[in-house]
Amino acid sequence: MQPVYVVLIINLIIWAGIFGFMFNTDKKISSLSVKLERLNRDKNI
Amino acid sequence: MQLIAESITKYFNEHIIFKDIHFAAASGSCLAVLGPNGSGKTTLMRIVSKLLAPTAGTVTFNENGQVLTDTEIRYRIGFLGPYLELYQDLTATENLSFFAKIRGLTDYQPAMNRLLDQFGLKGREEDPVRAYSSGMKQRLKYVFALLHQPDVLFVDEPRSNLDAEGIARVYDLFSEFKKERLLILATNDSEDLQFADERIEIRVAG
Amino acid sequence: MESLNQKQGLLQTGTNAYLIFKKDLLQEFKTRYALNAIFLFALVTLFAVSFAIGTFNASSDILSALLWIILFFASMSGLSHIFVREEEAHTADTLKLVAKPTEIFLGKLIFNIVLLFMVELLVVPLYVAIMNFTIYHILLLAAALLFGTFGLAGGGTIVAAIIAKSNARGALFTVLAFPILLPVLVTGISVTKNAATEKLFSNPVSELQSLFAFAIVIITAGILLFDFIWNE
Amino acid sequence: MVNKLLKIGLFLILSLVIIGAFIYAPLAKGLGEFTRVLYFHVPMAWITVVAFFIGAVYSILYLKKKEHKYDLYAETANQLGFLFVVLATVTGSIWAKMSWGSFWNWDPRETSIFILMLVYAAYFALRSAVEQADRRASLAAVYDIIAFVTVPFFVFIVPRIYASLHPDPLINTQGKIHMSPKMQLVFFTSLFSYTMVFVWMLIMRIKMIKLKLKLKEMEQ
Repeated sequence: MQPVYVVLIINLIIWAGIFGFMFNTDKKISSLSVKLERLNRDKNI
Repeated sequence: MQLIAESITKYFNEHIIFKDIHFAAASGSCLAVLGPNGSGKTTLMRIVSKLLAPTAGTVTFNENGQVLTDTEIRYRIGFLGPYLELYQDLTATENLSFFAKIRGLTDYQPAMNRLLDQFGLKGREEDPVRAYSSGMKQRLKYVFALLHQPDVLFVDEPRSNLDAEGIARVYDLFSEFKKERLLILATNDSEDLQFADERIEIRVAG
Repeated sequence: MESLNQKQGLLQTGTNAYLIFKKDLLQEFKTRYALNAIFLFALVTLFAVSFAIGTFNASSDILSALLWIILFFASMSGLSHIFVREEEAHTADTLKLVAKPTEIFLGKLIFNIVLLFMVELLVVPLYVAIMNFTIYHILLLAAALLFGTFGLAGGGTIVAAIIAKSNARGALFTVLAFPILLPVLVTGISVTKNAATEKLFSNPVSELQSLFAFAIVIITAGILLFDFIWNE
Repeated sequence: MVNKLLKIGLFLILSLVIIGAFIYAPLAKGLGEFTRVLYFHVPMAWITVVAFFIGAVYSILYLKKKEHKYDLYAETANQLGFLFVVLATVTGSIWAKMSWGSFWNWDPRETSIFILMLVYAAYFALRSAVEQADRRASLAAVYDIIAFVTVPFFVFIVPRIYASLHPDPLINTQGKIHMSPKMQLVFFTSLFSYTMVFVWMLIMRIKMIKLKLKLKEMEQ
């Protein structure tokens, strides 16, 4: 295999990894904020 | 000399030890810290004597309206407690003269001899601390805490390891000390409370 | 008046640091924990190396690297003792009650420097003799050892203070200290190589300068940061 | 909404960088196919430095203010820095294999980056060895700062003692850039977009930490 393709594949993996990371963090953040909102509402009632 | 503690709070991780402790005390009195085992008496003593930083709150020492600096405080308080050990490999005199010199005392020999005599350690002062019995170690800690003639004396568990004679000596000392200076005790023993003018009870905060 | 106070403060810091150093020295002479640890480590590795390599086979490159590796790991085995001892014997609070953090750090630093000098004074001549290591520029080697010791002791002391407050004392010390002290090791080896060559192959002044600068930086950082560790 | 647009924009620009690096940009003279690694390796190395710098700044802030959140920020910046140092090592190692013949040969640059990884591995080891949160925070912050003042020594000293095969770093002493305009375009786009990716990652992590701290506060 040409070394260039190795580089390309690694880059694609990094690229996919970055977006996987971001979506994951995004999901966690939204679930946390939902939880926080619920707690806030409970406290106000 | 006046001691003021304001809203002292201490956490270990998320675990709360105590919250919002207030008190004030002045020379010529004795303050007793009470509480069950594990309630944080020792932690409070360490915070008030500036050995440990509180999570929130302040401790100040005043004299004639002037706030003392940490260095000044260091020279003017004596402390003894089960977790403040002396150097086991060194002899009693070596220990005491090291602490005396570092506190800037020059003519400490007479006072040292008098205190060693008072606590019945005369004749054993050249033995390494390692060779002492636990009661003798406690007596030596009293000598260490009193050598520089402090204005404030903190005592955590005053009676630990002492025999009846030792306790009598310590009680003599306490009644003498609290006449003009400030004595702070942390104890569970009802007998020790005869000296207390004021009490702080630590309840485990929920 | 202000400056007088400052001067007195500085003098007192020096005196108290010296007192703490003297206390540690006294303690060390009664137990010899740190000295034995470093010294035996150095001797054992020295003999192991000499036995494995033989006396005439090694080039000066390898010999200078081995010398520093022996010194480095020997000091790793003993430098942490100074703070761990206070913490384990519960004397740290007693010391905190009577002395300022800077005084304590300086006292311990002086002790570690003296400890390393004592070890070097014995190990280096022995190494040179046993391994047939020809040194052409003794002063250069001495300067490298001098500045290198300051760097090693400075980094070792502050890392020792850190690990004494952690839960895993023994294992962590080398892990934390090794990457920080590697500049000393690498530069020290390079200067020693230079000292073992008849004609200097590069100008050693800049390397000695960087050893010196490293020592200054790490000791300053140690003094500034020690408060935060000690008062924790 | 803006958030979503930014996300899509970043996604597109990163895809463009990959396409640009492999199709659009010409090859540098004498270096051959593997110049393409350059567009990824240099941004990773750059982000590593930025991340560890931010980590050190947060460590200093922690020691000054003693607020728990700064410790967590420092930790997260160092974690990201560690991620990127690994990526920089991998991409650099590929370059080394293609131009010098082996994946690892203790070139000064390789040694420096290896030490950098060791230092921050030690940082995480220290964190895991202290249970009490405020003590862990102070010790880790102190170690982080010490590491940050000593590592530069290594990076500057070692290449002076051992000759390096590594090309001049981008910000070299002469201030010259040896690249054709097309290469420069791809290169700087890549540098910019990866930096943005890092900034975004950091912002998201910090947001998450803030939320977690707030939740904990509410529960108490």
